[in-house]
Amino acid sequence: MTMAIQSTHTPKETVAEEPSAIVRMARMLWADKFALCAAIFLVFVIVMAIIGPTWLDELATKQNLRGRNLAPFMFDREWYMWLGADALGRPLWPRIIVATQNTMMVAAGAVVISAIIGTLLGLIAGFASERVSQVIMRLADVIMSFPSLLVAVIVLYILGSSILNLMLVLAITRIPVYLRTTRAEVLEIRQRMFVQAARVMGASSKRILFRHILPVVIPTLTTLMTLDFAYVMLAESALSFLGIGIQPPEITWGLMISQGRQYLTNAWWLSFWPGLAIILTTLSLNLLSNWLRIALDPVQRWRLEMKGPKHG
Amino acid sequence: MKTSHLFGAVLGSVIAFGAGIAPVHAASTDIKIVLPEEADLLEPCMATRSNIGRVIMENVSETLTELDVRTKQGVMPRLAEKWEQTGDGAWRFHLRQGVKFSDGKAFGAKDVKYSFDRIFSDKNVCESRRYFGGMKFDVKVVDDNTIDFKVDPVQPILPLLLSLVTIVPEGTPLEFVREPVGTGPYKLSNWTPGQQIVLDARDDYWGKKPAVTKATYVFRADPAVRAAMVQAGEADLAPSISQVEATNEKTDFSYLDSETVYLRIDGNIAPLNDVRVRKALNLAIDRQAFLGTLVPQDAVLATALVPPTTLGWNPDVKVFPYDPDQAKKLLEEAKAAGVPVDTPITVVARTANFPNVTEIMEAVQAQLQEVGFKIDLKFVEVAEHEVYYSKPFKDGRGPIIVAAMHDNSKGDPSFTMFFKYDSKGTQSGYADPKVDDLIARASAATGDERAKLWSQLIAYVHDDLVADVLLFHMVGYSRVSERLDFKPSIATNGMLQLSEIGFKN
Amino acid sequence: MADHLLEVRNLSVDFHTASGVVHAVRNISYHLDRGETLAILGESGSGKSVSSSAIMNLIDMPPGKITSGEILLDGKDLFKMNAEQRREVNGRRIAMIFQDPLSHLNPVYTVGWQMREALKTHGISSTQAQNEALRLFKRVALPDPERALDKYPHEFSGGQRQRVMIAMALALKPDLLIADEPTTALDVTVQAEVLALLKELQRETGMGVLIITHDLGVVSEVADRVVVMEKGQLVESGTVREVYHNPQHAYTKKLISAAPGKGEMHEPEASGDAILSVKDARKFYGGFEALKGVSFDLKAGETVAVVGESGSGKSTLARILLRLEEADGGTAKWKGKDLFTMSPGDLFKLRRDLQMVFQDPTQSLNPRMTVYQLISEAWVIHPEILPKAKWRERVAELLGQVGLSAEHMGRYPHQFSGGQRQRIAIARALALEPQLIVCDEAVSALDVSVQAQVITLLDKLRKEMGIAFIFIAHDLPLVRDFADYVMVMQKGEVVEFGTVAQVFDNPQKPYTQALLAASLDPDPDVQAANRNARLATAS
Amino acid sequence: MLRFIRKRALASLISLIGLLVMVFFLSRLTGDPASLFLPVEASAEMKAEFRALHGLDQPLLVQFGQYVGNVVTGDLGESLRKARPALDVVLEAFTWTLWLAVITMTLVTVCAIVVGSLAAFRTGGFFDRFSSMLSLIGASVPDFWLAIVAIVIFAIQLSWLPTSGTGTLTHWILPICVLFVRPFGIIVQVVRGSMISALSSAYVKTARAKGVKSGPIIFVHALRNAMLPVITVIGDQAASLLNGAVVIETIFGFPGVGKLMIDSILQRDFNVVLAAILVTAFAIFLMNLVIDLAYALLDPRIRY
Repeated sequence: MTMAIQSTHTPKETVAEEPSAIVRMARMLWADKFALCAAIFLVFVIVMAIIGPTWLDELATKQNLRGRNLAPFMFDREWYMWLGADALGRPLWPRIIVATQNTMMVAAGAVVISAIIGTLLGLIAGFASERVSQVIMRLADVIMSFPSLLVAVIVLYILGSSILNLMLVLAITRIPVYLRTTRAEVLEIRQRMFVQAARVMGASSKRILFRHILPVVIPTLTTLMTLDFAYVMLAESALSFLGIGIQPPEITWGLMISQGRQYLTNAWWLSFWPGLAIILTTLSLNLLSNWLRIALDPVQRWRLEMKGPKHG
Repeated sequence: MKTSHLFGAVLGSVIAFGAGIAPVHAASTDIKIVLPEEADLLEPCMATRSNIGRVIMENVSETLTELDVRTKQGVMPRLAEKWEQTGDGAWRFHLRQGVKFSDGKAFGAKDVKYSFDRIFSDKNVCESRRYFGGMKFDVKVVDDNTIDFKVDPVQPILPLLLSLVTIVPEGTPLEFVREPVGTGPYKLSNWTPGQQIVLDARDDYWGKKPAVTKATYVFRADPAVRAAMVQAGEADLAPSISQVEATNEKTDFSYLDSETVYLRIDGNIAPLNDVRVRKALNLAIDRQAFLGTLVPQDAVLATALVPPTTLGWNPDVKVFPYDPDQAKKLLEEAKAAGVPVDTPITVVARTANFPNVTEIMEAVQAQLQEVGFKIDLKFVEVAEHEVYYSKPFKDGRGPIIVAAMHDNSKGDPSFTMFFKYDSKGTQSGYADPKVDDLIARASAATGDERAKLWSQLIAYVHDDLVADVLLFHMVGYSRVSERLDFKPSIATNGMLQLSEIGFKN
Repeated sequence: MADHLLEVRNLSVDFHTASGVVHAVRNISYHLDRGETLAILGESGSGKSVSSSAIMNLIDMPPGKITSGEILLDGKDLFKMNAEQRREVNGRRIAMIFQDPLSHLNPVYTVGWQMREALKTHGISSTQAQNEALRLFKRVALPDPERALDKYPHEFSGGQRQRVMIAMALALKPDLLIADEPTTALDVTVQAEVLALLKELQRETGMGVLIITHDLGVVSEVADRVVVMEKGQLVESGTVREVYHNPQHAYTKKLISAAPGKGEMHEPEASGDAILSVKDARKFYGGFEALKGVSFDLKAGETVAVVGESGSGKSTLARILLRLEEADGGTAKWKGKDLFTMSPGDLFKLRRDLQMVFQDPTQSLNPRMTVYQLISEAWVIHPEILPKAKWRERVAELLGQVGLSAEHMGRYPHQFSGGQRQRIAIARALALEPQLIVCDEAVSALDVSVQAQVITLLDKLRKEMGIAFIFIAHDLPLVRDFADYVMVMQKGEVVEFGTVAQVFDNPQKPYTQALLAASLDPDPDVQAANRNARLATAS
Repeated sequence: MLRFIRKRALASLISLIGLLVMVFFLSRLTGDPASLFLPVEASAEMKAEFRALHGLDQPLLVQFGQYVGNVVTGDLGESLRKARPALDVVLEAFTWTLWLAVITMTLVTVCAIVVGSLAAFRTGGFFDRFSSMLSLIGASVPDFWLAIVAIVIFAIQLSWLPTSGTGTLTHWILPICVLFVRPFGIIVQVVRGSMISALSSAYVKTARAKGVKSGPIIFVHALRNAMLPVITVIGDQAASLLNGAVVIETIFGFPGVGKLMIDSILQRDFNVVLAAILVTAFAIFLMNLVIDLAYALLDPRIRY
């Protein structure tokens, strides 16, 4: 930090030193303690999603009709019983961890698929002729006003219920979001001077789109994707809750809430814990997305960098 | 357009704010009933469907006969006073006199004939028509109060069948109606779709005046909510609540609800075409363990697809014991005989088909896997379930078991056996000549002979054919406000006679 | 010591930024009396606006922090007042006008509403406010003042908006008017009018005026005294004449010497055929004719300056020549081929010969590419120019040519200063070895001292490489030192075309004369003479 | 203006036609309404009769042609299950949803603007941090989870409010409160962000230089400028409410269009599904027009 201060006083013809991107991001993350906690929590969730099923699948599916709806906080029992057990006596803690994988996979898959397709279409719509652009935009309108439940029922009926198809359903409904954002950004960026400069050099449309415009759009899209991840997770749980999403014996957090619903009055923990898992994860994603919005914006970045090490 | 009414209704609710949620009818003879789902229609000829029947069957629309389930007296007179079988198998019904429809018209034989004609009209698809599949009716009005039914083939249980046919006045549109007119003790006075249905007692009813003067039906999908409403005094009667909620002895009553849960086996496909495999399926399931856990304690383990109150129910047929070792042995035997027992079997179940369906099916899956079956459990929504459940079955399908629930509260197995076991039955997974023969003979028989044949069939299907995995005769729970005098019965599932409800003190 | 109207004593303000604490101003002191005009002169980053923000209580704290000093208004320290008292001072005692009136006027309210608000905030009744607003609009000579009150800011021209700002500032007859770069974004003729209006109003009201500017010309036109700021410090102060004629500090000297328009004028030397021959170029935007038939020739190694005020069509000309937009008529023969109708293949080849340097290097350089990527992109697109193995070497060479060093290759544009960025942009244009470079206001956004450096660089390149330039500018003095020919444009038409000497020394058209007259000379004596001459012709 | 409306209407019409075509054909690929309407024991003949009665036995293209023909004359067909015009069924449900959406969005808008503006005024202050956390949590909670928790607490445990359904005003409280949470969380954040940039804008500086008080600076100068992005988000949120808060309506037994939609989809009541889509699409089109008008009203630079 001391160096940086000096740099403002260094002679004119030298250039400000800058730490590498990773170090910068790490510093900015450190500066925002909420985002830091969120990031740590999300890393934990991702690790659980990866190792959870292989590690705990057996525990999570072991039924015990005599220990059904076991209450939580019985700390004298095995650790996995601390959050209680479900209607088949399966311990909730391992079940939530095992469900992490499906929940995360569906959301991640849907976000990635919709982001890729939406961004590509958005780039085309922003750069192609008015007519092509109109066709794409009307298509986006159609998808936008297509009730997502109907999409779900149609896709799941025709293709069958599976994780992949559920991803597809959610991805379809989210494409317009990326499409519109990307198009709006492209329309703005293509007017910028550096794009014109590239055209003056003779750069092809493809080069301009992918080399000049896309990198500028990506921070916005990253932020959007983080936010959308949370949205898709909620949408997935809502679908599972309505019984047209993931079907047992597969599990997701949304499905767990749905299954616990009938025991609400006498075994609240069945729905409560998975609900809490959803809240914490979406909250973390929202926090991280807010942080990203600032961290990736050169104009606002100082807010975080300023808060960095206090004795700079 | 009705929109303006609705704005009015919403405004009305603003005014009703003052009323709050306090029970407004605490001491009156008006009651409120909370049902799980609203009827799409209130069409009399669809009254055999439970969500319609619970509102209008015998309340608004009456039938010629009525099956008594409380005192087990069999078929009782309602709009018909008496009936007899004439020589050639035809039936003559003598109708009650002085009966009036709620629109003021007098009831007579022509209305009965019209009701029958309407059911068979091609302007509608009345559900009750399904009970008369393959029959030729010749309905003749003898005089105002006498009517002859000549049916080909001869129907020994015609009086029972007529308990399913609601009578509408002559001139009722052939298309479905939404405002039924009937001879019952109540008339429909208000129906606000999505909100409530109101029945008011009629002054000019022919029979005994019921205690309940006005019944308001509201609809809540969530069983916990229904139970809570009665508890909070928001409603007086919730005919079905979940077992979990049924904790109060004073208000919560269980009843055998005529629904039978079973696993329908498609016996055409290997390895399910092998009887040892089917027996192993049966032996692998610990039915007893479900009772009091996922299935109500009072549920009855099933040995037939019809409940014990049904004609010809066979007490000698015993439930398969839980014997995983035997099941494993049978599977090994079958394997040794070249049966591909390792083929994964798909178990298809319907979401929200019956209470705890996911948990029950997951438990069943676990138990079957325990003895060595490879089970893919698949939950589908209602439309897809129907594709697996009913014929035509898909070509090239793998071994499929369908979890389903069957309802027969009519007292006679003929409403079940043909559909589920006959080679031409729409949900039948078998083509067994002996079964076909027994069904044909039993359907045509009367009296003890009929009961005996049904008993034989039930034993054969269960013990020899091992046609399916019969699980439970389910139990329903009703929550009844303490001010009401009402006990639910096996009929409560499909019919809720307001006249059976009284008030304490 | 007698009380000055305003006295700033030992003011220091810090800002907390990403790279640590920046001392925006350090220990500066100045004063201002009634009826007097003080100019604060400085380039970007000098901290010249900070003290005025401190006076108006406009510094956001944090990130700003006033670390020392006091500001006395009629002897009373503003910093000792509470927020409510400061608010009362603002508008009533001290008013302020800003550089960019479009963004400083609330876009969603009518200017009349904003005028009345200023009055009503300080306790003037609605009807009175309405009358007063009307009177002021008349006073600042806004056309059709009654209707102007009901218009929104975007419905005015730049000069009119500044008049609105002035009217609003003067609403409560303040004792002190702070004008922060009040004419920077305006055309020279409009600038002259606005400055004249300010002086006139000052004479009427006797207020003190604190004018903040980077332009020596503005200083010499309006100020009595000047303080010069550099990097947060006050380096020189005195009367305008003293400072101009006898600068003490090295920085002041540099500033004065960098002022354009005093060097040798070029005489065109190039001979031979024209490489570019534009005939009757036309461009329409809807029904609006932006270019009404422009023609000129350009020989190899020659420089044509295109000068005109906003809306003259000079940038449109650049854009159609580079095919960023399509011309609607005319021809432009580049070595015999019409580049308006060229096939895409030919156009692609042409891109090598014809390059452009844009106004704002911050925007014309992709922020997410390194200097190496920016420059070598030329060879990615036109691989035949240079084999990949030699790229690094050549980038280093080009950077050297524009006065940067090879080690800058891996950096990103935002790590450079404005002048350095424009050098990178020039290096990028050079990478294609062009024969003609179009500079669209290429130095307008730069500080005066940097402007001079960039112009020197361009001059060097022209001499060494024989590159021809089309140099677009709105400022006449700027092109005087650099161009061979000057083309003056107004409303899409060429008003006057001639060698530099012809146009500057002997302008033929009234518009050219007006432009020249409106240009402000940094020498206060020359400027005073000009002004008197202008007044003489006007009356 | 009229030209603008016409242009927008045309674009919407094109999308709507595309939507109808897709829904019409795709939904008919998802199974047979006859076997859903009739009991499983019903004979094949009965099912055939049901199909004939509703024209479902015709080739798809013929069905589509007839449907389009009817739609043009304003007839959206009969519900396959309810023996009444699909449009009546939908409008009835839509009225409920409309009320719910209007009340909720009004509350959300007012609360979010006040909270967001105050948070933006003192960025980093206690209120800002508190409301930011609150809004973030609000935007993160699954509404169905919140709904069932709210029912358990307020209706079942405390018995303060009715569990579900309609009838009195108290029935509206829980659904509105639950629906309030997520849009509120989202809009507060947008208001805050938008207000922060508006408050740091040049014209606010001018206002401060004029001596304008903080109140008018926030709510008169900055707010009106900050409203444009806010209105866009309000529109998005309102649109999703108008589409029917399916889960909430299901849980609270609220007879709105979302519940109707899911029921009709599951029962394959095609005509009702199509009518519901048409009605909501039209309502959303109108709402977008209103939003465009609001843009023009708020910002004089926008003219159509």
